[in-house]
Amino acid sequence: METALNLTFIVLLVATALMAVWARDLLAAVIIFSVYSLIMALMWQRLQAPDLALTEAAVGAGVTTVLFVVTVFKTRRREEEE
Amino acid sequence: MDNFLTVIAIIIGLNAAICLYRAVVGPTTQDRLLGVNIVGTKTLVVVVLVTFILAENFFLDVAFVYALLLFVVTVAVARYLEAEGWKEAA
Amino acid sequence: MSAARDIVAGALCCIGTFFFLVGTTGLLRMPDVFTRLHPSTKCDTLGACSVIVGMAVYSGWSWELCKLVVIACFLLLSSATCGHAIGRSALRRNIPYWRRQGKETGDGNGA
Amino acid sequence: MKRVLSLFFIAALGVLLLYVVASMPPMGDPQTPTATHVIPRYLERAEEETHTENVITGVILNYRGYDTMGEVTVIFCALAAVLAVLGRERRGRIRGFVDRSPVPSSTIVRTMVRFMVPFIILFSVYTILHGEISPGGGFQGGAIIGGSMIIFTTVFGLYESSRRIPQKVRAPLEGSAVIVFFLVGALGLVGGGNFLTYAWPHAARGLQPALVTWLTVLVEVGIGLGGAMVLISILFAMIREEEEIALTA
Repeated sequence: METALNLTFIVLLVATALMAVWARDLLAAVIIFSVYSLIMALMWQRLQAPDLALTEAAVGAGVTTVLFVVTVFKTRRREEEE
Repeated sequence: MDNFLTVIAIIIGLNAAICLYRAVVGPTTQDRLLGVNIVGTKTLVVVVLVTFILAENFFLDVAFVYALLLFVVTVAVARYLEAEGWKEAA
Repeated sequence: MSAARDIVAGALCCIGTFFFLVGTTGLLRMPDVFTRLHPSTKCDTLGACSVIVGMAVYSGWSWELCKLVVIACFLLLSSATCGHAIGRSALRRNIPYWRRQGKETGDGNGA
Repeated sequence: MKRVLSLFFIAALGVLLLYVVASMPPMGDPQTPTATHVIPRYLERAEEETHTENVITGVILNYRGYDTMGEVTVIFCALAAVLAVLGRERRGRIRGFVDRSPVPSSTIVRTMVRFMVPFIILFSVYTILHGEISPGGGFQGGAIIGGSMIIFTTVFGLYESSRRIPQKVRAPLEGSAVIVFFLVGALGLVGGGNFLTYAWPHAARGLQPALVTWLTVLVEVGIGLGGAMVLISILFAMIREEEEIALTA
Protein backbone atom coordinates (compact mmCIF):
# COMPACT_ATOMS: atom_id res chain seq x y z
CA MET A 1 0.00 0.00 0.00
CA GLU A 2 2.78 2.41 0.96
CA THR A 3 4.76 1.20 -2.05
CA ALA A 4 1.83 1.99 -4.34
CA LEU A 5 1.68 5.55 -3.00
CA ASN A 6 5.41 6.02 -3.51
CA LEU A 7 5.23 4.50 -6.97
CA THR A 8 2.36 6.76 -8.05
CA PHE A 9 4.23 9.93 -7.18
CA ILE A 10 7.60 8.75 -8.50
CA VAL A 11 5.99 7.99 -11.86
CA LEU A 12 4.37 11.44 -11.81
CA LEU A 13 7.74 13.01 -10.95
CA VAL A 14 9.54 11.33 -13.84
CA ALA A 15 6.69 12.19 -16.22
CA THR A 16 6.79 15.89 -15.29
CA ALA A 17 10.58 16.00 -15.60
CA LEU A 18 10.44 14.48 -19.10
CA MET A 19 7.61 16.80 -20.16
CA ALA A 20 9.54 19.85 -18.96
CA VAL A 21 12.52 18.78 -21.03
CA TRP A 22 10.51 17.97 -24.15
CA ALA A 23 8.34 21.10 -24.23
CA ARG A 24 9.20 23.43 -27.13
CA ASP A 25 7.34 26.38 -25.65
CA LEU A 26 9.62 27.70 -22.92
CA LEU A 27 6.79 29.19 -20.88
CA ALA A 28 5.08 25.79 -20.86
CA ALA A 29 8.35 24.21 -19.77
CA VAL A 30 8.61 26.64 -16.85
CA ILE A 31 5.03 25.98 -15.78
CA ILE A 32 5.49 22.20 -15.94
CA PHE A 33 8.73 22.56 -14.00
CA SER A 34 6.80 24.19 -11.16
CA VAL A 35 4.61 21.07 -11.02
CA TYR A 36 7.82 19.05 -10.79
CA SER A 37 8.89 21.14 -7.79
CA LEU A 38 5.52 20.69 -6.09
CA ILE A 39 5.67 16.90 -6.45
CA MET A 40 9.31 16.88 -5.35
CA ALA A 41 8.32 18.70 -2.16
CA LEU A 42 5.71 16.00 -1.55
CA MET A 43 8.37 13.32 -2.04
CA TRP A 44 10.72 15.02 0.43
CA GLN A 45 7.95 15.04 2.95
CA ARG A 46 7.27 11.38 2.22
CA LEU A 47 10.93 10.70 3.06
CA GLN A 48 10.44 12.52 6.40
CA ALA A 49 12.57 15.55 5.51
CA PRO A 50 10.25 18.46 6.29
CA ASP A 51 12.98 21.14 6.24
CA LEU A 52 13.92 20.18 2.71
CA ALA A 53 10.25 20.02 1.73
CA LEU A 54 9.78 23.59 2.98
CA THR A 55 12.80 24.78 1.02
CA GLU A 56 11.68 23.02 -2.14
CA ALA A 57 8.13 24.39 -1.88
CA ALA A 58 9.26 27.95 -1.13
CA VAL A 59 12.26 28.30 -3.42
CA GLY A 60 11.65 25.71 -6.13
CA ALA A 61 7.95 26.20 -6.67
CA GLY A 62 7.58 29.82 -5.63
CA VAL A 63 10.54 32.05 -6.27
CA THR A 64 12.29 30.22 -9.11
CA THR A 65 9.14 29.84 -11.18
CA VAL A 66 8.39 33.55 -11.10
CA LEU A 67 12.02 34.45 -11.87
CA PHE A 68 12.00 32.03 -14.83
CA VAL A 69 8.75 33.52 -16.11
CA VAL A 70 10.24 37.02 -15.87
CA THR A 71 13.29 35.81 -17.79
CA VAL A 72 11.16 34.21 -20.50
CA PHE A 73 9.23 37.45 -20.95
CA LYS A 74 12.47 39.42 -21.16
CA THR A 75 13.94 37.13 -23.83
CA ARG A 76 12.33 34.78 -26.34
CA ARG A 77 9.27 32.63 -25.95
CA ARG A 78 10.09 29.77 -28.31
CA GLU A 79 13.05 27.47 -28.32
CA GLU A 80 15.13 27.86 -31.48
CA GLU A 81 14.83 25.13 -34.08
CA GLU A 82 18.05 23.56 -35.28
CA MET B 1 -7.55 3.85 9.14
CA ASP B 2 -4.01 4.28 7.82
CA ASN B 3 -4.66 1.99 4.88
CA PHE B 4 -7.85 3.88 4.10
CA LEU B 5 -5.99 7.20 4.09
CA THR B 6 -3.31 5.70 1.84
CA VAL B 7 -5.93 4.52 -0.63
CA ILE B 8 -7.50 7.99 -0.66
CA ALA B 9 -4.05 9.52 -1.25
CA ILE B 10 -3.39 7.14 -4.15
CA ILE B 11 -6.74 7.97 -5.76
CA ILE B 12 -6.05 11.69 -5.46
CA GLY B 13 -2.56 11.15 -6.86
CA LEU B 14 -3.95 9.37 -9.91
CA ASN B 15 -6.41 12.25 -10.27
CA ALA B 16 -3.48 14.67 -10.28
CA ALA B 17 -1.80 12.56 -12.95
CA ILE B 18 -4.89 12.92 -15.15
CA CYS B 19 -4.98 16.68 -14.52
CA LEU B 20 -1.35 16.86 -15.59
CA TYR B 21 -2.63 16.10 -19.10
CA ARG B 22 -4.22 19.55 -19.17
CA ALA B 23 -1.01 21.19 -17.91
CA VAL B 24 1.05 19.47 -20.60
CA VAL B 25 -1.29 19.57 -23.60
CA GLY B 26 -3.53 22.56 -22.88
CA PRO B 27 -3.78 24.70 -26.01
CA THR B 28 -3.31 28.06 -24.27
CA THR B 29 -0.94 29.05 -21.47
CA GLN B 30 -3.90 29.87 -19.24
CA ASP B 31 -4.97 26.22 -19.53
CA ARG B 32 -1.55 25.13 -18.35
CA LEU B 33 -1.67 27.54 -15.41
CA LEU B 34 -5.09 26.24 -14.44
CA GLY B 35 -3.71 22.71 -14.64
CA VAL B 36 -0.82 23.67 -12.34
CA ASN B 37 -3.24 25.18 -9.84
CA ILE B 38 -5.40 22.05 -9.83
CA VAL B 39 -2.44 19.67 -9.53
CA GLY B 40 -1.09 21.86 -6.73
CA THR B 41 -4.35 21.73 -4.78
CA LYS B 42 -4.42 17.95 -5.11
CA THR B 43 -0.84 17.56 -3.95
CA LEU B 44 -1.60 19.90 -1.05
CA VAL B 45 -4.33 17.51 0.06
CA VAL B 46 -1.93 14.59 -0.34
CA VAL B 47 0.60 16.45 1.84
CA VAL B 48 -2.05 16.76 4.55
CA LEU B 49 -2.93 13.08 4.20
CA VAL B 50 0.74 12.02 4.31
CA THR B 51 1.12 14.02 7.53
CA PHE B 52 -1.51 11.87 9.18
CA ILE B 53 -0.28 8.64 7.59
CA LEU B 54 3.20 9.25 9.04
CA ALA B 55 1.64 10.57 12.29
CA GLU B 56 4.22 13.39 12.40
CA ASN B 57 1.96 16.30 13.22
CA PHE B 58 4.42 19.15 12.83
CA PHE B 59 4.64 18.40 9.10
CA LEU B 60 1.53 20.56 8.69
CA ASP B 61 3.80 23.59 8.28
CA VAL B 62 4.77 22.19 4.90
CA ALA B 63 1.10 22.16 3.86
CA PHE B 64 0.80 25.78 4.98
CA VAL B 65 3.79 26.94 2.92
CA TYR B 66 2.46 24.90 0.02
CA ALA B 67 -0.89 26.72 0.05
CA LEU B 68 0.78 30.14 0.34
CA LEU B 69 3.22 29.55 -2.48
CA LEU B 70 0.56 28.09 -4.76
CA PHE B 71 -1.39 31.33 -4.40
CA VAL B 72 1.74 33.41 -5.03
CA VAL B 73 2.76 31.52 -8.17
CA THR B 74 -0.69 31.43 -9.73
CA VAL B 75 -1.49 35.10 -9.22
CA ALA B 76 1.98 36.30 -10.25
CA VAL B 77 2.13 34.25 -13.45
CA ALA B 78 -1.48 35.15 -14.30
CA ARG B 79 -0.60 38.84 -13.93
CA TYR B 80 2.37 38.42 -16.23
CA LEU B 81 0.26 36.60 -18.81
CA GLU B 82 -2.30 39.39 -18.59
CA ALA B 83 0.36 41.97 -19.48
CA GLU B 84 1.85 39.71 -22.14
CA GLY B 85 1.51 41.22 -25.59
CA TRP B 86 1.40 44.92 -24.84
CA LYS B 87 4.89 45.71 -26.13
CA GLU B 88 4.05 44.63 -29.68
CA ALA B 89 0.73 46.44 -29.56
CA ALA B 90 2.27 49.75 -28.57
CA MET C 1 -16.35 7.67 20.30
CA SER C 2 -13.18 7.06 18.35
CA ALA C 3 -14.98 4.79 15.87
CA ALA C 4 -17.65 7.42 15.23
CA ARG C 5 -14.93 10.01 14.63
CA ASP C 6 -13.21 7.70 12.14
CA ILE C 7 -16.47 7.11 10.31
CA VAL C 8 -17.18 10.82 9.98
CA ALA C 9 -13.62 11.52 8.82
CA GLY C 10 -13.79 8.68 6.29
CA ALA C 11 -17.11 9.90 4.94
CA LEU C 12 -15.75 13.43 4.51
CA CYS C 13 -12.67 12.03 2.72
CA CYS C 14 -14.90 10.02 0.37
CA ILE C 15 -16.99 13.12 -0.40
CA GLY C 16 -13.82 15.09 -1.12
CA THR C 17 -12.47 12.40 -3.42
CA PHE C 18 -15.79 12.28 -5.28
CA PHE C 19 -15.65 16.03 -5.90
CA PHE C 20 -12.03 15.75 -7.01
CA LEU C 21 -13.12 13.17 -9.59
CA VAL C 22 -15.91 15.44 -10.81
CA GLY C 23 -13.50 18.37 -11.10
CA THR C 24 -10.99 16.27 -13.03
CA THR C 25 -13.69 15.16 -15.44
CA GLY C 26 -14.69 18.77 -15.99
CA LEU C 27 -11.10 19.84 -16.53
CA LEU C 28 -10.61 17.18 -19.17
CA ARG C 29 -13.92 17.33 -21.03
CA MET C 30 -14.80 21.01 -21.19
CA PRO C 31 -14.05 22.78 -24.49
CA ASP C 32 -12.33 26.09 -23.60
CA VAL C 33 -10.60 27.93 -20.74
CA PHE C 34 -13.63 29.72 -19.39
CA THR C 35 -15.76 26.61 -19.15
CA ARG C 36 -12.83 24.67 -17.69
CA LEU C 37 -12.41 27.24 -14.93
CA HIS C 38 -15.96 26.66 -13.84
CA PRO C 39 -15.88 22.97 -12.77
CA SER C 40 -12.25 22.74 -11.79
CA THR C 41 -11.88 25.61 -9.32
CA LYS C 42 -15.19 25.05 -7.57
CA CYS C 43 -15.01 21.28 -7.32
CA ASP C 44 -11.38 21.41 -6.27
CA THR C 45 -12.04 23.92 -3.52
CA LEU C 46 -14.93 21.90 -2.16
CA GLY C 47 -13.02 18.62 -2.43
CA ALA C 48 -9.87 19.95 -0.77
CA CYS C 49 -11.83 21.66 2.00
CA SER C 50 -13.87 18.56 2.79
CA VAL C 51 -10.80 16.32 2.93
CA ILE C 52 -9.02 18.84 5.18
CA VAL C 53 -12.06 19.18 7.44
CA GLY C 54 -12.22 15.38 7.55
CA MET C 55 -8.61 15.30 8.69
CA ALA C 56 -9.43 17.95 11.30
CA VAL C 57 -12.19 15.70 12.63
CA TYR C 58 -9.79 12.76 12.60
CA SER C 59 -7.12 14.63 14.57
CA GLY C 60 -9.47 15.56 17.42
CA TRP C 61 -8.97 18.51 19.75
CA SER C 62 -5.40 19.67 19.26
CA TRP C 63 -3.25 22.33 17.62
CA GLU C 64 -3.52 20.44 14.35
CA LEU C 65 -7.23 21.19 14.28
CA CYS C 66 -6.48 24.92 14.43
CA LYS C 67 -3.84 24.73 11.69
CA LEU C 68 -6.07 22.64 9.43
CA VAL C 69 -8.98 25.06 9.81
CA VAL C 70 -6.69 27.96 8.94
CA ILE C 71 -5.41 26.09 5.86
CA ALA C 72 -8.99 25.36 4.78
CA CYS C 73 -10.01 29.03 5.17
CA PHE C 74 -6.96 30.17 3.24
CA LEU C 75 -7.70 27.69 0.47
CA LEU C 76 -11.29 28.91 0.32
CA LEU C 77 -10.09 32.47 -0.29
CA SER C 78 -7.03 31.83 -2.45
CA SER C 79 -8.54 29.29 -4.82
CA ALA C 80 -11.34 31.65 -5.83
CA THR C 81 -8.84 34.48 -6.34
CA CYS C 82 -6.61 32.28 -8.47
CA GLY C 83 -9.56 31.29 -10.63
CA HIS C 84 -10.50 34.93 -11.08
CA ALA C 85 -6.94 35.92 -11.99
CA ILE C 86 -6.62 33.14 -14.60
CA GLY C 87 -10.00 33.94 -16.10
CA ARG C 88 -9.21 37.64 -16.29
CA SER C 89 -5.86 37.04 -17.94
CA ALA C 90 -7.56 34.76 -20.49
CA LEU C 91 -10.19 37.44 -21.14
CA ARG C 92 -7.58 40.16 -21.62
CA ARG C 93 -5.55 38.08 -24.06
CA ASN C 94 -8.66 37.69 -26.25
CA ILE C 95 -8.81 33.92 -26.18
CA PRO C 96 -11.80 32.98 -28.36
CA TYR C 97 -14.94 31.63 -26.74
CA TRP C 98 -16.21 28.21 -27.59
CA ARG C 99 -19.27 28.09 -29.80
CA ARG C 100 -21.50 25.12 -30.49
CA GLN C 101 -20.43 23.59 -33.77
CA GLY C 102 -23.82 22.73 -35.28
CA LYS C 103 -25.71 26.00 -35.35
CA GLU C 104 -23.52 29.01 -36.02
CA THR C 105 -25.49 32.01 -34.83
CA GLY C 106 -22.64 34.44 -35.43
CA ASP C 107 -23.60 37.17 -32.99
CA GLY C 108 -22.41 35.25 -29.97
CA ASN C 109 -25.56 35.30 -27.87
CA GLY C 110 -27.36 32.44 -29.57
CA ALA C 111 -27.51 28.71 -28.79
CA MET D 1 27.38 9.79 -36.21
CA LYS D 2 27.57 12.41 -33.51
CA ARG D 3 24.09 11.47 -32.40
CA VAL D 4 24.94 7.77 -32.13
CA LEU D 5 28.11 8.55 -30.22
CA SER D 6 26.34 10.76 -27.71
CA LEU D 7 23.57 8.17 -27.27
CA PHE D 8 26.22 5.54 -26.64
CA PHE D 9 27.92 7.69 -24.02
CA ILE D 10 24.64 8.45 -22.29
CA ALA D 11 23.70 4.78 -22.26
CA ALA D 12 27.11 3.83 -20.85
CA LEU D 13 26.81 6.46 -18.15
CA GLY D 14 23.30 5.27 -17.30
CA VAL D 15 24.47 1.65 -16.97
CA LEU D 16 27.35 2.75 -14.77
CA LEU D 17 25.10 4.79 -12.51
CA LEU D 18 22.55 1.98 -12.25
CA TYR D 19 25.36 -0.41 -11.35
CA VAL D 20 26.53 1.95 -8.60
CA VAL D 21 22.98 2.37 -7.32
CA ALA D 22 22.50 -1.40 -7.26
CA SER D 23 25.61 -1.85 -5.15
CA MET D 24 24.51 0.76 -2.61
CA PRO D 25 23.00 -0.48 0.65
CA PRO D 26 19.19 -0.40 0.73
CA MET D 27 17.59 2.77 2.00
CA GLY D 28 17.14 2.86 5.75
CA ASP D 29 19.40 -0.13 6.34
CA PRO D 30 20.54 0.02 9.99
CA GLN D 31 23.90 -1.62 9.22
CA THR D 32 25.37 1.14 7.05
CA PRO D 33 28.19 3.36 8.38
CA THR D 34 25.94 6.46 8.41
CA ALA D 35 23.38 4.70 10.54
CA THR D 36 25.93 3.20 12.92
CA HIS D 37 28.29 6.14 13.45
CA VAL D 38 26.87 9.56 12.66
CA ILE D 39 23.14 9.32 13.30
CA PRO D 40 23.24 7.84 16.84
CA ARG D 41 25.71 10.49 17.92
CA TYR D 42 23.47 13.25 16.55
CA LEU D 43 20.31 11.78 17.99
CA GLU D 44 21.76 11.15 21.44
CA ARG D 45 23.96 14.17 22.01
CA ALA D 46 22.44 16.91 19.84
CA GLU D 47 19.89 17.91 22.43
CA GLU D 48 22.44 18.53 25.16
CA GLU D 49 25.22 19.86 22.93
CA THR D 50 23.35 22.30 20.71
CA HIS D 51 20.34 23.04 22.92
CA THR D 52 17.95 23.02 19.98
CA GLU D 53 14.94 20.73 19.92
CA ASN D 54 14.97 20.34 16.16
CA VAL D 55 18.03 18.18 15.55
CA ILE D 56 18.25 19.27 11.90
CA THR D 57 18.70 22.90 12.90
CA GLY D 58 21.32 21.84 15.41
CA VAL D 59 23.21 19.91 12.74
CA ILE D 60 22.97 22.67 10.14
CA LEU D 61 23.89 25.63 12.33
CA ASN D 62 26.10 24.03 14.94
CA TYR D 63 27.80 20.80 13.88
CA ARG D 64 28.01 21.79 10.22
CA GLY D 65 28.34 25.51 10.79
CA TYR D 66 31.18 25.95 8.31
CA ASP D 67 29.13 24.38 5.50
CA THR D 68 26.19 26.65 6.20
CA MET D 69 28.45 29.68 6.24
CA GLY D 70 29.72 28.66 2.81
CA GLU D 71 26.16 28.34 1.53
CA VAL D 72 25.27 31.78 2.85
CA THR D 73 28.31 33.19 1.06
CA VAL D 74 27.21 31.43 -2.14
CA ILE D 75 23.80 33.11 -1.97
CA PHE D 76 25.46 36.47 -1.46
CA CYS D 77 27.73 35.79 -4.45
CA ALA D 78 24.66 34.97 -6.57
CA LEU D 79 23.26 38.40 -5.76
CA ALA D 80 26.62 39.98 -6.58
CA ALA D 81 26.69 38.21 -9.96
CA VAL D 82 23.14 39.28 -10.83
CA LEU D 83 23.85 42.88 -9.88
CA ALA D 84 27.12 42.83 -11.81
CA VAL D 85 25.23 41.86 -14.98
CA LEU D 86 22.03 43.87 -14.57
CA GLY D 87 23.23 46.74 -12.43
CA ARG D 88 21.61 48.19 -9.38
CA GLU D 89 18.94 50.80 -9.84
CA ARG D 90 19.88 54.40 -9.22
CA ARG D 91 18.23 56.44 -6.56
CA GLY D 92 14.55 57.09 -6.99
CA ARG D 93 11.54 55.03 -7.77
CA ILE D 94 11.51 52.74 -10.73
CA ARG D 95 8.97 51.19 -13.03
CA GLY D 96 8.74 47.63 -14.23
CA PHE D 97 7.19 45.54 -16.94
CA VAL D 98 3.75 45.09 -15.45
CA ASP D 99 3.51 48.68 -14.18
CA ARG D 100 3.34 50.22 -17.61
CA SER D 101 1.06 47.61 -19.12
CA PRO D 102 -2.19 49.19 -20.33
CA VAL D 103 -4.15 46.58 -18.38
CA PRO D 104 -4.54 47.52 -14.71
CA SER D 105 -4.63 44.67 -12.22
CA SER D 106 -7.97 43.45 -10.99
CA THR D 107 -9.68 44.91 -7.93
CA ILE D 108 -10.42 41.49 -6.45
CA VAL D 109 -6.80 40.41 -6.69
CA ARG D 110 -5.62 43.73 -5.24
CA THR D 111 -7.93 43.41 -2.24
CA MET D 112 -6.98 39.80 -1.63
CA VAL D 113 -3.26 40.47 -1.91
CA ARG D 114 -3.47 43.46 0.43
CA PHE D 115 -5.33 41.21 2.87
CA MET D 116 -2.97 38.22 2.48
CA VAL D 117 0.52 39.73 2.49
CA PRO D 118 0.58 40.56 6.25
CA PHE D 119 -0.43 36.99 7.06
CA ILE D 120 2.25 35.58 4.77
CA ILE D 121 4.89 37.75 6.46
CA LEU D 122 3.56 36.75 9.88
CA PHE D 123 3.85 33.09 8.95
CA SER D 124 7.39 33.60 7.69
CA VAL D 125 8.35 35.24 10.98
CA TYR D 126 6.92 32.21 12.74
CA THR D 127 8.96 29.95 10.45
CA ILE D 128 12.17 31.86 11.21
CA LEU D 129 11.75 32.16 14.97
CA HIS D 130 10.24 28.72 15.53
CA GLY D 131 12.86 27.08 13.34
CA GLU D 132 14.76 25.54 16.23
CA ILE D 133 11.70 23.67 17.46
CA SER D 134 9.68 22.79 14.36
CA PRO D 135 10.73 22.35 10.71
CA GLY D 136 11.81 25.53 9.02
CA GLY D 137 14.47 28.06 9.68
CA GLY D 138 16.13 31.14 8.37
CA PHE D 139 16.38 30.44 4.70
CA GLN D 140 12.88 28.99 4.35
CA GLY D 141 11.36 31.99 6.11
CA GLY D 142 13.39 34.35 3.96
CA ALA D 143 12.15 32.63 0.83
CA ILE D 144 8.55 33.04 2.03
CA ILE D 145 9.12 36.77 2.58
CA GLY D 146 10.54 36.85 -0.94
CA GLY D 147 7.37 35.16 -2.22
CA SER D 148 5.17 37.71 -0.49
CA MET D 149 7.13 40.56 -2.07
CA ILE D 150 6.90 38.83 -5.47
CA ILE D 151 3.12 38.77 -5.34
CA PHE D 152 3.00 42.36 -4.06
CA THR D 153 5.30 43.54 -6.86
CA THR D 154 3.46 41.80 -9.67
CA VAL D 155 0.07 43.04 -8.53
CA PHE D 156 0.82 46.58 -7.34
CA GLY D 157 3.85 47.24 -9.53
CA LEU D 158 7.51 47.86 -8.92
CA TYR D 159 6.88 51.54 -8.24
CA GLU D 160 4.75 50.88 -5.15
CA SER D 161 6.88 47.96 -4.06
CA SER D 162 10.18 49.84 -4.13
CA ARG D 163 8.51 52.57 -2.11
CA ARG D 164 7.71 50.04 0.63
CA ILE D 165 11.23 48.60 0.71
CA PRO D 166 13.53 51.39 -0.51
CA GLN D 167 17.05 50.70 -1.57
CA LYS D 168 18.62 52.35 1.43
CA VAL D 169 16.91 49.82 3.67
CA ARG D 170 17.57 46.88 1.37
CA ALA D 171 21.24 47.41 0.59
CA PRO D 172 22.66 47.27 4.16
CA LEU D 173 20.55 44.25 5.08
CA GLU D 174 21.64 42.14 2.10
CA GLY D 175 24.85 41.09 3.76
CA SER D 176 23.32 40.55 7.17
CA ALA D 177 23.46 36.75 6.90
CA VAL D 178 27.22 36.70 6.34
CA ILE D 179 27.87 39.45 8.88
CA VAL D 180 25.82 37.88 11.66
CA PHE D 181 27.36 34.49 11.03
CA PHE D 182 30.90 35.84 11.23
CA LEU D 183 30.12 37.95 14.29
CA VAL D 184 28.64 34.99 16.15
CA GLY D 185 31.60 32.86 15.11
CA ALA D 186 34.02 35.51 16.34
CA LEU D 187 32.10 35.72 19.60
CA GLY D 188 33.01 32.07 20.19
CA LEU D 189 36.68 33.02 19.68
CA VAL D 190 36.39 35.88 22.15
CA GLY D 191 34.86 33.60 24.72
CA GLY D 192 37.78 31.21 24.57
CA GLY D 193 36.33 28.48 22.36
CA ASN D 194 36.82 27.73 18.68
CA PHE D 195 35.34 29.60 15.73
CA LEU D 196 31.57 29.00 15.49
CA THR D 197 31.33 26.99 18.69
CA TYR D 198 28.47 29.11 20.06
CA ALA D 199 30.01 28.53 23.44
CA TRP D 200 31.75 30.40 26.16
CA PRO D 201 33.60 27.79 28.17
CA HIS D 202 34.56 30.34 30.81
CA ALA D 203 31.03 31.62 31.22
CA ALA D 204 28.93 30.53 34.13
CA ARG D 205 27.55 27.03 33.73
CA GLY D 206 23.96 28.08 34.07
CA LEU D 207 24.30 30.70 31.37
CA GLN D 208 25.52 28.31 28.67
CA PRO D 209 22.24 26.68 27.41
CA ALA D 210 20.36 29.96 27.12
CA LEU D 211 23.34 31.58 25.39
CA VAL D 212 23.58 28.85 22.77
CA THR D 213 19.85 28.95 22.10
CA TRP D 214 19.76 32.72 21.72
CA LEU D 215 22.81 32.78 19.47
CA THR D 216 21.18 30.14 17.27
CA VAL D 217 18.03 32.23 17.03
CA LEU D 218 20.14 35.29 16.21
CA VAL D 219 21.86 33.45 13.36
CA GLU D 220 18.45 32.27 12.09
CA VAL D 221 17.13 35.83 12.06
CA GLY D 222 20.23 37.05 10.27
CA ILE D 223 19.98 34.36 7.59
CA GLY D 224 16.26 35.03 7.19
CA LEU D 225 16.61 38.78 6.72
CA GLY D 226 19.64 38.43 4.46
CA GLY D 227 18.04 35.74 2.29
CA ALA D 228 14.83 37.72 1.95
CA MET D 229 16.61 40.90 0.96
CA VAL D 230 18.83 39.05 -1.53
CA LEU D 231 15.80 37.46 -3.19
CA ILE D 232 13.94 40.78 -3.33
CA SER D 233 16.96 42.55 -4.79
CA ILE D 234 17.38 39.89 -7.49
CA LEU D 235 13.67 40.17 -8.32
CA PHE D 236 13.79 43.96 -8.51
CA ALA D 237 16.90 43.90 -10.68
CA MET D 238 15.28 41.42 -13.06
CA ILE D 239 11.86 42.96 -13.57
CA ARG D 240 13.13 46.54 -13.79
CA GLU D 241 12.84 48.25 -17.14
CA GLU D 242 15.97 50.08 -18.22
CA GLU D 243 16.52 52.99 -15.86
CA GLU D 244 13.13 54.51 -16.32
CA ILE D 245 13.06 56.82 -13.33
CA ALA D 246 9.76 58.36 -12.40
CA LEU D 247 9.51 62.11 -12.22
CA THR D 248 8.21 62.20 -8.67
CA ALA D 249 11.28 60.43 -7.32
